[in-house]
Amino acid sequence: MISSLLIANRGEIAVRIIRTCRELGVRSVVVHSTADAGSLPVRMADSAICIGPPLAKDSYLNVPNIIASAVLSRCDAVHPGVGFLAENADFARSVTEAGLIFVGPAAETIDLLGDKIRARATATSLSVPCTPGSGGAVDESTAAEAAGTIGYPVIIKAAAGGGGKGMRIARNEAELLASVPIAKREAKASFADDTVYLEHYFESPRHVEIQLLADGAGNVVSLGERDCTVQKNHQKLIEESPSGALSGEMRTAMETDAVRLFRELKYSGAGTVEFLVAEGRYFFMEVNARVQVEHPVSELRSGIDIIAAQLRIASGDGLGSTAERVVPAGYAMECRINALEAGTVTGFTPPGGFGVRCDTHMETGAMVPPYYDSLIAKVLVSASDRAEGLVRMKRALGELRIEGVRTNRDEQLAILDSPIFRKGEYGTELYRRLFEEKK
Amino acid sequence: MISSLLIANRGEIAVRIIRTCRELGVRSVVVHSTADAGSLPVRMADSAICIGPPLAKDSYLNVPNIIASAVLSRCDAVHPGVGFLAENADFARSVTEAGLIFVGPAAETIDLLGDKIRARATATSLSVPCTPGSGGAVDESTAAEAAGTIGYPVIIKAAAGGGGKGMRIARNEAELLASVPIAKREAKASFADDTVYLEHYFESPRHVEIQLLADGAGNVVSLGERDCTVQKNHQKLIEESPSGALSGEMRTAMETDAVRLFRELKYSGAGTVEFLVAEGRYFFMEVNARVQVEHPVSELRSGIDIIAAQLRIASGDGLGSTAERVVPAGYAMECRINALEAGTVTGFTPPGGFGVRCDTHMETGAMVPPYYDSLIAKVLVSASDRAEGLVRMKRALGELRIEGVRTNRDEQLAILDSPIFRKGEYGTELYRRLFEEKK
Amino acid sequence: MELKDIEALIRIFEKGSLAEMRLREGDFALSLKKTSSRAPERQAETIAGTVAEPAPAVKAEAGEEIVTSPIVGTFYRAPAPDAPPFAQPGSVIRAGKPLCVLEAMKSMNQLDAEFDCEVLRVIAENGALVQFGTPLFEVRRV
Amino acid sequence: MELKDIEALIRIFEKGSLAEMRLREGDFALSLKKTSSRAPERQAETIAGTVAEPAPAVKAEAGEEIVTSPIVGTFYRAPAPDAPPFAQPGSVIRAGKPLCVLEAMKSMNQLDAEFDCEVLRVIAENGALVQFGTPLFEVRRV
Repeated sequence: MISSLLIANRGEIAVRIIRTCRELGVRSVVVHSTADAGSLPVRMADSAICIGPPLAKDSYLNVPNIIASAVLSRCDAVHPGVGFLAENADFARSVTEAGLIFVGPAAETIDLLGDKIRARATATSLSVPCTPGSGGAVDESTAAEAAGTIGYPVIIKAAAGGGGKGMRIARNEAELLASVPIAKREAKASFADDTVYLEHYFESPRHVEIQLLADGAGNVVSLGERDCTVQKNHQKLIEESPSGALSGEMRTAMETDAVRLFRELKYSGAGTVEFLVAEGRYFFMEVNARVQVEHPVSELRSGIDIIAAQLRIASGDGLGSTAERVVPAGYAMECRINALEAGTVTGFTPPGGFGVRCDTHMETGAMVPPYYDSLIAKVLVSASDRAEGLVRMKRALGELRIEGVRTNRDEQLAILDSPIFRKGEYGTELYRRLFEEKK
Repeated sequence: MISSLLIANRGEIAVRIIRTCRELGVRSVVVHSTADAGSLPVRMADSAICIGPPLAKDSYLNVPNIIASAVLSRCDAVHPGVGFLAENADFARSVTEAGLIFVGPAAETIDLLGDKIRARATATSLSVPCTPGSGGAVDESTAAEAAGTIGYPVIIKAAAGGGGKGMRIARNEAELLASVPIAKREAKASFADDTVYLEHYFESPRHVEIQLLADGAGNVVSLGERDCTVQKNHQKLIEESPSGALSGEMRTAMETDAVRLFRELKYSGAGTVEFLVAEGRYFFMEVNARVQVEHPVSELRSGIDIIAAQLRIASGDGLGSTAERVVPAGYAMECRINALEAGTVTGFTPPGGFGVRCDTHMETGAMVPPYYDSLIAKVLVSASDRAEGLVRMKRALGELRIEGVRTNRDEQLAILDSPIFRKGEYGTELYRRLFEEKK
Repeated sequence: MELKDIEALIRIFEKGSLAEMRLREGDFALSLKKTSSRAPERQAETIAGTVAEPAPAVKAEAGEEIVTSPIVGTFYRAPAPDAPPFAQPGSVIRAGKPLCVLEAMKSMNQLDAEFDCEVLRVIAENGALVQFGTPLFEVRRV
Repeated sequence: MELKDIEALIRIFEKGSLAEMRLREGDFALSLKKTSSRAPERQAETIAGTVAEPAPAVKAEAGEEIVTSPIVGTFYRAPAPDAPPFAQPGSVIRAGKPLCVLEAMKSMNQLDAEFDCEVLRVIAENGALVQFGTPLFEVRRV
C-alpha cells in the first residue's frame, strides 16, 4: 500500500482524501496556497506545504513546486483530487517520471480521453452509441456538409475541450458558418488547439454517468449510474441515483457499454463514462478520467469508499473485495452548496442525523477565498426511495446554517420544491426554465 | 399520522426527534428550561415553550407545565425522549388522560416493566432464561437462604430501581446481612419503595440488548442486537453491533426470546430487552420501555428510522414496511461524547465523510449547562466489519473538535486503542481495568 | 423612511447593546449588525404565533418590576368573560390579591400580587398562551 | 434613493462601528459590510519535522527585510558540501549575486540578492525543506 500521499488539491476534496488516508494508515501531505494556510485540510493533514501565492496558476497548478513537495516530504504517491491538475496528462507524466505513483489512469489514457475526437472514435469502434456527429475535425469548408448529415441543431465542440468551455450551438447553416471560425479561435485561446468537431445538439437531454472502478488489467466493476441533469451553465448542481430516466434495460446496456469501454482502454483507477439520454436512447459523451465531485452518491448506494479503492488500485492491490459484482441499493442524492461571495463564514452548522452526510471544509471562522471554485459543501442523503430522499434533503438543507457568506442553498430548495423536478420530467434545461425565463 | 408533536426533552435526542418530524411533515413543539432557551433544538423546532427554571424537577419533570404546553399549543402527541419522564407510567397516564397520544408503550406496560420482580416473573413464565435469583422480595430474615441457593456473589437490587442506582454486591453471608438493610433504606429513599431482591452476580459479563419494534397487537420485529458492555459506573460509553460475544445460535435464541416477551406483553412502540451474557449463556436482565440513546447503532445496520417507526406505531399505522423480517447488515458503532464540565463551546467541528454520522446539539457558541446529562454528541460509524469500524471511529473521533469544554474524547480513543477492547476479550469491568486499577 | 431617520436609527443602534437589527416597513427593509461581540448568537425565533415573548425581551425601568408567569397556561385578566379585569393600568393591587388568572388543564390558577403594587402596564394579551417567565404586568411597589 | 443619499449612508456606515448593513426600498437594495478583522484563527500546525516555518512566523525589525523562498526545495547555504557558504552573518551580498541554492528535482536553483544587502541572520537551516514563503535570511539594504 502507498505509505505517504501528497494531495495536490484543496477544499472539501482534500478533506475527503485525508479522511480515507487516516483510515488506511496512509500519511497525508497537503499542498496549499498562502490563501488556504488556515484551511481545514491544512489543519487536518499530517503535513502541509505552502507552494505559492493565491492564484491557482502560481500554486495549485505549479507543477514543479508540487512535485518537489512530494519528493522532499518523502511521499510515494500523488492524488490530484478534482479539477486543477486532475486530468492533465503532462502532470501525470511528471509525477511518474519523479518516481512517484500517480493516483489515476496512465498519462496515455488521459491523453486519449482528453482528445474528444479520439475518445469518440474509441467508443464508436466498440459500437457504443455516440451522438450523431462529424466523427472528426471540421472547418469552414466541411462543416456545412457534416451538419447536413447530422441534422440541426448541432453543437460545435473543441476536441481538446471540456467542462462546457468553447461550445457553440448552431440551428442552421448561416449560424454554423458564422460560429465555426469563432469556435476555432476560442478553442485555440482556451486549449492551444483549434480542432473543433460537430455533434447533434439535443435541446434538453438527461445527463447520466456510470461510475466505474478498474484495475488496469481489464477488470472493471460498475457502481451504477448517477443522474446529473440538474445543471447551471454546464455546472452540476444536483446528482442522484438511481436515475429516473433509465429503464432497467437501458441501464444494463449503458453499464455494459461503459464496462466494455474501460476494459478496452485497460483503464486503471476510478473513472466515469458520461452519456446523454434523449428520445429514449443514450449516447456516449465523454469519459471523466478522475474521481468526480459527486462520487459520494455512488458511495452511499454501494457502500464502497471510492477514494480507498483508488488508493488500493494505485498501490497495485487491484479491485480486492470490490471485484465482486456490486449491487447498489436504495436511493442517494447530492446537493452542491456553492458560495455566492467570498468572505468569512461567521457561523456554520452542518446538517446531520439519520441518512445524512455532509462533506465540507467549512466551520465557524473558515474563510472562503475568492480565487477558487465556489463549492463549499456537499449535502448528501441516502433513503429507501426518491420520495423519502427528497424530504430528507429538504430537511437537511433546512438545517444547514451558513452565516457570513451567501450561498445557493435557497435556490437548491427551490429546485427540490419545483413540480418538474419532483415529477422527474425535466432535462438539462431545468435551471433555465426555473430561474432564467422568469426574468 | 400524528400532526403535531410535543417533545418533552432536550439536547441531542430533541434534535433527533425534530429531524424525523420534519421529514414526516409533523409539526414539532419543544419544551425547554430557561437554561436551554438558546439551544439548537429550541431554534430548530417549529415552536418552543419555556416550561421552567433550569433544575429538571422544575422544568423537564414539571408534568403540569408539559401537559399544558402540549394542549395549549394544539399538539396531538407527546414524545418523552430518553431519560426524564420517558419511563414514568404516571406521566404516560397524564398524557393519555389529557386526550393526547403518548409515544411509547401503554402506562400499564411501563408499570409492569418498571417493577423488576414482575418483569422477571413475566420472563420466567415464558421460559426466558433469567439470572439465578430470589424470584421475589427478600428481607433480613430470608436473604441468606436465598443467596445460599443462588450462589455467591449476589447482587441486591431495588425492585423499583434502574440505571445502576441502589445496587449492592455481597460476596458472603456476612456482607449480605450487613448490606440488605442498607439497600432497603437506599431503595426507600430513591424510589419510595424498599422492596429488594437478589440475583447471582457475574463479575464481568457482556451486556447485550435486542432492539425491537412492536405494534401493540402482537406483531414484533427485531432489529438485531447491540453490545453495550463498555460502561463506566453502569453508564454506557460505547455500543456496537453485531456483538462479538454471541454465537449465531445464541443470537437467534436471544432474539426469539425477546420477540416472545414483547408479543406476550402486547408491547407497543420501540423497546429493548437487555441481557447479560456470561459463561457461554445469556440471562434476561430488564426491558427498556423507550427508545435508547444508542438506537442509531441499529438504524445504521437496518436502514430503519426508529423514531419514525415510533411515530407511525403511535399514530396507529402499525409496523408498515418494517413488519417484514429485517436483516441488519454490516457493522456499526457508537461512541458517546460526554462533557466533563459545563461552559460555552467556543469551537465545534463534527466529524463527517464516508460512513460517519454525528448526532449532536452542539455548534460553535453552544452552551453546556451544568444541570443535565453530560452527553453532548454521539459519534457513529458504519463499516463492513469491526476492524474497519474501529479505524473509522478513530478517524472520526480524531476529527471531532470541541473547544471550550473538556470531554471524554481522549478516554474513548484510549479504549479503542486498548488491546482488550480490540481483541474483544472483555466484560463490563473493562473501564475499571483500563483506568481505575492503574491509579 | 428618510435619510435622517435612518441615520438616527443607526446612531441609536450603535449606542445600544443590540448585536443586530432588521427593520422592514412596507417595501422598506433595514438590517444592521455590530462587529461580532459574539453574544449568544441567536434568540429563539420559533415561538408560535399566539405564544407571548419570554422574559428577557422586556426590561423594567428602575424602580419598576415585571410580574412574569410562573407556569404554562392561558392568561386571563378577568375571572370570567363578562367580569371586569382584576387589574388595569393605574389599579393598585394589595399583596395577596389577584392580578390575573392562568388557566392550565381546566384549572384556574389565580396569580396573586406578592406585594402592594400599582399596575403600570398589562403586557400579555388576554387569552394568550404564556410560557414560564412570560412578562404579564409592569408594576411599581407602593 | 439618490446617489448623494447613498454616499452619505456609506460615510455614516464607514465612520461608525457597524460591521454590516443592508438596505432595501422598493426595488432598491443596498448591502454594506466591513472587512472582517478576524484573522484566520489557526496556523498550520502540521508542518513536518524538517520543514521550515512559513513566512508569517518571522517578523523583520524596522529597516530590515526578510528574504523568503520563492519555491519548494531544499535550502543549501553553499554550492557544494565542501564549499564555503555564499552568505554568513555580516556578509555583504551585491544585487544579482547568490545568497543560497534551492534544490528541487535535482536542479540547483541559485537564489540571487535583489538588492545590495548585509546579511544579519541566516534563518533557515542548511539542508532543510523550505516552502513557498519560508524565511531564509534577515538582511539590511546597504
